[in-house]
Amino acid sequence: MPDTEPSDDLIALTQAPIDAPSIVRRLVRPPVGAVATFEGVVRDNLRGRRTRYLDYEAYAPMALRMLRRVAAEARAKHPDLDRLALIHRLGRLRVSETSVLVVATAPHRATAFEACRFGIDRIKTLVPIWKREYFEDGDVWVEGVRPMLDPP
Amino acid sequence: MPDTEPSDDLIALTQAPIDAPSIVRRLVRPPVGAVATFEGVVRDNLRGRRTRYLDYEAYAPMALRMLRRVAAEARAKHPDLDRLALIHRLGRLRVSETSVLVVATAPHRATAFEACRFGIDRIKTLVPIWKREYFEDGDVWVEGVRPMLDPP
Amino acid sequence: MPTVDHLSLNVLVFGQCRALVGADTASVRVTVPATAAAVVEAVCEQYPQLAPLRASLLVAVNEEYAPNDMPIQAGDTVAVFPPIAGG
Amino acid sequence: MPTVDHLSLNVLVFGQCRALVGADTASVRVTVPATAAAVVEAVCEQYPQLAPLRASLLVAVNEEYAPNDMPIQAGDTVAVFPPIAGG
Repeated sequence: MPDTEPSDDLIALTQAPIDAPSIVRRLVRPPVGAVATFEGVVRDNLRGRRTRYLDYEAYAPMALRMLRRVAAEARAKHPDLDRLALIHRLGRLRVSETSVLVVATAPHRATAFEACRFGIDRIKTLVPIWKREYFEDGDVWVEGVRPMLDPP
Repeated sequence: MPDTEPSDDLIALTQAPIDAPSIVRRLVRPPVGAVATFEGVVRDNLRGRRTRYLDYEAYAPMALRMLRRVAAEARAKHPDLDRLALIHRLGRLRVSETSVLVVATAPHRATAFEACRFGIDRIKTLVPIWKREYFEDGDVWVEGVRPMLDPP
Repeated sequence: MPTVDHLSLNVLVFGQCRALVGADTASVRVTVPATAAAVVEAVCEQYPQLAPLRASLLVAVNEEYAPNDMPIQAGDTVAVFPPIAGG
Repeated sequence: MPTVDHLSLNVLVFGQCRALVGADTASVRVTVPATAAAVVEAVCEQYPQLAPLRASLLVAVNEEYAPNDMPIQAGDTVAVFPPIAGG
């Protein structure tokens, strides 16, 4: 689904369901010993209110640019990172569907974990995406955050 | 493949390939918003020596007991952990095959990440498993560690 | 009013801003020299339904987050949107 | 040598210990009262091929890691193995 970046990272926004296993399979190469994966999935409630579905919307070209920046930041922090996938779903998502996937591969686990955690934390603080959450009895725009321009 | 524990955790030793996607699918329930996964995979080299395959061996009943202990420790540390999978492969593994899988699900990502990391770190310091690595030109028993009885 | 003193912008809007504007863009006029902050002011004045969000609105210029004092030039791609909520 | 003074154990061995013993268990006799450390001594004496590993060997009693001074009783399940290398 997503194109391969010059760095061999997989960076994408997609309207289609995210197929985490096929992404992982594409990333793992022989020198890799550790694969850390994070999936954000749609919860069935927001502070107790029962969720029916969410609509995700992006400023797509800027969001892709920011995803590429997150990948570059991760590589700067972790030179031994092997490959990275940063994929965000858009459109309507139901409970337990994957909204965001981050995969980091490395020779050893510390880098895989840290780059994966960095990836999702940075996506949440840098990438222009919004979501509207629909309940049985109404909807809200989910409260967002101001971007953090520099990596922590 | 693995039996469900009383706590609904998935704890297993298996000779068969580990099917991470099916494990993740079994774990994710509606209140879950975050899924952190770690896969240890067989690298193609050990300090530059080209690996052909590894043989993993366990003291199985004790290893299962220790895996259950790791799960209990993770739950004690993270009361909001939803479900946990701790699965170790045994037998002969080739390059890029998964030797160990840890999956942690939770409402939010901090717990999922921390429980996942805790799970693999504790497996490596508590579970009686050994591995022999075969190269083109010989083999070694991979150097192990003394167990750390108490969680960090 | 000589046109040289003003810049007409089709500002991209997203999230709740898009929903409140009811379109993909907000058309505004700002006096030159213009800044990111001036664009927010103009958008909130010309689309009063956005005014309650004013304090939280973000500006991007050419697909980069813009500080309040970022100068806006003719030809820039300008976007205004609420705090981000991906993930 | 009265049997009450000794305990005969079939010690489970794993990893490199199993490879060096060439079997799943090592049969040893230890004087009573016996400890985990005494089992390691007995195993290394009766299977000299294990002696080079002596300093690193671990003992489990009834599927729990055992400190050196852990007493060993008749009927205990005792295992001896090198440092662990899972993952």
